[in-house]
Parts: sequence; structure tokens; C-alpha cells
Amino acid sequence: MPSVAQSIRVKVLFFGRLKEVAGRADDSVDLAANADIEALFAQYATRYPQLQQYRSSVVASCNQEFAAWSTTLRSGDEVAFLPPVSGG
Amino acid sequence: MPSVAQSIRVKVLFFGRLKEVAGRADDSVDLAANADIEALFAQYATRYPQLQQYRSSVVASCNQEFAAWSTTLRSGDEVAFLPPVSGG
Amino acid sequence: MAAPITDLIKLVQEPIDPAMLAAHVRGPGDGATVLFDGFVRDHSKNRRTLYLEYEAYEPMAMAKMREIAAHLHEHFAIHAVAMVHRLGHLEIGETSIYIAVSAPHRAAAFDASRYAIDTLKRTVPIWKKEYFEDGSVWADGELPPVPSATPAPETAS
Amino acid sequence: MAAPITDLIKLVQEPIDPAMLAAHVRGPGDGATVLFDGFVRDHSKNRRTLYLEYEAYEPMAMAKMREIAAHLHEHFAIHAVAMVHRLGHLEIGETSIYIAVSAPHRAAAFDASRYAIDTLKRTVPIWKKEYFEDGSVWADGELPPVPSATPAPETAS
Repeated sequence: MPSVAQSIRVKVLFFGRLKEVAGRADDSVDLAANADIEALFAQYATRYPQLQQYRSSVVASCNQEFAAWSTTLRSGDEVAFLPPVSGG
Repeated sequence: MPSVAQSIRVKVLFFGRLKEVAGRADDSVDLAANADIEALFAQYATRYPQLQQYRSSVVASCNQEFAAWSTTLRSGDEVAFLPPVSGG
Repeated sequence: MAAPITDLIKLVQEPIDPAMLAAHVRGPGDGATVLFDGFVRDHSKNRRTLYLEYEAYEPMAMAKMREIAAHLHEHFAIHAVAMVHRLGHLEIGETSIYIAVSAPHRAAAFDASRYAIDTLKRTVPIWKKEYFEDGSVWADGELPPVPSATPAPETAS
Repeated sequence: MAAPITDLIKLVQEPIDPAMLAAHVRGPGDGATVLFDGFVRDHSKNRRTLYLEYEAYEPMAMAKMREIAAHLHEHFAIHAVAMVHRLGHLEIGETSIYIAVSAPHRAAAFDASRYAIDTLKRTVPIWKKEYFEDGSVWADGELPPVPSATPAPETAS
């Protein structure tokens, strides 16, 4: 785990099949400062290897707005991993 | 009036403002055999001169189907004079 | 050119019941209905409308509405159509025309609904008289397209 | 980007009441409402559907639905919008999404209704799980468009 000075804490949400693959709907995680959403996903894909296969069919949001994978995270951000939407 | 052998009898209907101009909703009229819808309208325009100004904004139907002004009438036909439609 | 049995095409004097029409068209294989509700506006060309009167050439209007429904089935992947026009005296806000179209998928229902109301307004012999505080006028309308030559007529008697 | 006060945007667990939504959007200056009713089909890809479960990322779904309503007001000459999506367990035939759009003239209401449902299906974070006799699947969906570069983020704390 990174030292306190170098780490940020973000809230993470999983929806749809991602929630089933991760076995959880939400999490709170410590990351290195300057980590982006891509790095956050990679960290979960290490923990839940099945997640990796969904990478190309997932979009991410940061603070309830769609966000690029390269978005740099800040402490307190709420990141969600969203499979293809099927409302309506 | 034409002789019986040469005449046909048609039913005539007026709608919308034409009904007001003609002062009637329906009529039954004798016409020369081979008369067309144009001739029928002309006959009413003679009787109700105000009708003439509507000629270009009227369509006719024969037996409840839109019909050309050159349609030759037969005895028993139901002709209607229809102003621009405004349902909906 | 009779409309399929599932369709409901009517001219009525009494108020239209939207829930009944929406329920009428819904089938278990459908996924969407598009409903068009046309009702009386409180103004027309900057004049305050008091009420409207609708009249129709009823048998021909019914025939033309059935033709529209038949066209919808031929050209769009829809399930059922309900199309009801009210006649007589209508107050502000009262529904004059209600069209319900159901389909397995929404695109066909949208396309069919729009075709139906656009065509009804151009071709169905119904007329609207607008009553204002200082008089009344027959609404401007559209002149239906008419065949330019005489089709072979049916003998009427 | 708040929607005007006349709009009604909701996520609900209980059945949707179409008559209430239709009444909500109708104003005296309007002449038409277009209503879109999306409900549960009895089949999906030739399999018999038993029921559906919908889930949402609720605060973001609400934000995206409000954005859609705001877009409608900016781009179409409409009066009001009601847009309600149901979540949880839905039986065959039950309404999952209902959109009501009112306008003085029908073209804007049609265009806005279609834009609303098309955009909702592409961008609002809601997911549908289909239950069949022999199992369940998350429905195929659409991947929302995502900014390719990072917008300047708001500081979150």
C-alpha cells in the first residue's frame, strides 16, 4: 500500500454483469496519487481476472459523468464501471 | 328540364362553408345524361352565385371516393363537394 | 380494404378514452406503443378560441381512416392501430383525435403514428369551425389530392 | 442544467400511471402530445421471457434524463416533458418507460419524443436482466459515447 502522503481514496461502483463478476456493488479503494481510471480498472482486473474480458465493453464515469479512461482521479471521486446500457 | 329518357338523378352533399353558402346540406338533382361533376357544380353556382368563388378550393367525391371534375355521373351517384379538410 | 380485426377505427360524439385505446392495441408480442393525442388549443392565429365544432362526411371519413390503417399495416412493421376522431362541440383541452399504434419495436410505431396523423389531416373529410369571442370561421385546411382522370367507376345501382 | 419546473423526471419502483403523465404535460396553449409507452415483450431473440429486472445507477440516470429533457427544450418547440423509468421486477406487458411530450404543434412533439427515447437507450445508465425458463441474461445494450480526453474535472472535496 502506498504511503498516506502519496495515496488517494476513491469510491467505486459496479453495475449489471460487472457487479456479478466483481461480486460486489461498491468498494472504497486506496490508489497512488495521479492514478487514472484505467489503472483503477486494472487493479480490479488483477483481483477479479474475469473482469478483464469486459474491458472493451465497459465505459466509466467519474462523479456521475461519463469519463475518459485517462481521467486522473482525485481523493473523494466516485468512479463507476458501466456495461452497455439497456434501459427503455 | 331534360326529358326523362335523357336525364339522371344524383344525390348531392355540401360540407363546411359550402353547406352555409348553399344553405343546404344535401339535395337530389336531375341532370342531363353524360353530365360530369364540373357541370353539376356549375349548375349550383348558377343557383348560388357565391359558390363560384370557392370552385378552386373545392374537391369533389363520387360515391365516397375523391373524384376528378371530369367524372361522368350515373343515376344514383352520391356526389359531395368538400372544402379543404381540417380534421385532426 | 378492410382493416384487420384488431384495429379500432371510430368517429364519436362523446369524449375519447385514451386508456381504452392504448389497452386495445397492446399485444403480448409488442414492446412499444406510440400515442398521438391532438386536442383543442386555446388560441388560433393570436385569437382566443372559445370552443370548436367538428363535422364529417361520416361514411367517407370512416372509409379514409380505414384506408390509412390498412396502409400502416402494409408499410410498417406494426401490430395494431386505434384511431378515433371526435365530432361535435369540443371545449379547450378536449381531445379531438387520438391515434394509438403498437409494434414489437419502436421505430415502426413512430413512423406509422406520424404517417397516420399527417395523412388524416390531408385526406379525411372532417372540418373544424373555430368559435371566437367575435365570431366564427372554418379553419384553413388542406385540399386533398384528387385523381386527375376519372377512374373506372363502380355502377351505383 | 436543471429541467424546467413543468417537467417531471423520475425513476420509480411502482407501476407507471400514463394518464397522470399525459395530464402533467398538457397546457392550454398546446395542441398535441406524443406519448411513448415502452413495455415488456413476451419474448427476446425467440426465447420466451418470464419477467425482467431493471437496475440503475440512480443519481447518474436522473442526471442524464434531466439532460435529455433540457436538450428537448433547447432544440424543439415543445412545452413540457414527463419521462419516467421503472426499476425492479417487471412482468410481461408492464410499462418500463413512459415519455410524454406536449407542444403547440405536433411535429416538434414527435421529433422530441423520438430523440428522447433514442437518447435514453444510448446514454442513461439503466440495465435490464431478462429471465427465461432456463436462466437469465443481461440484455445486449449500447455502449454510451464517452469523451476521449479528460474534461477539466470539478474538485470533488
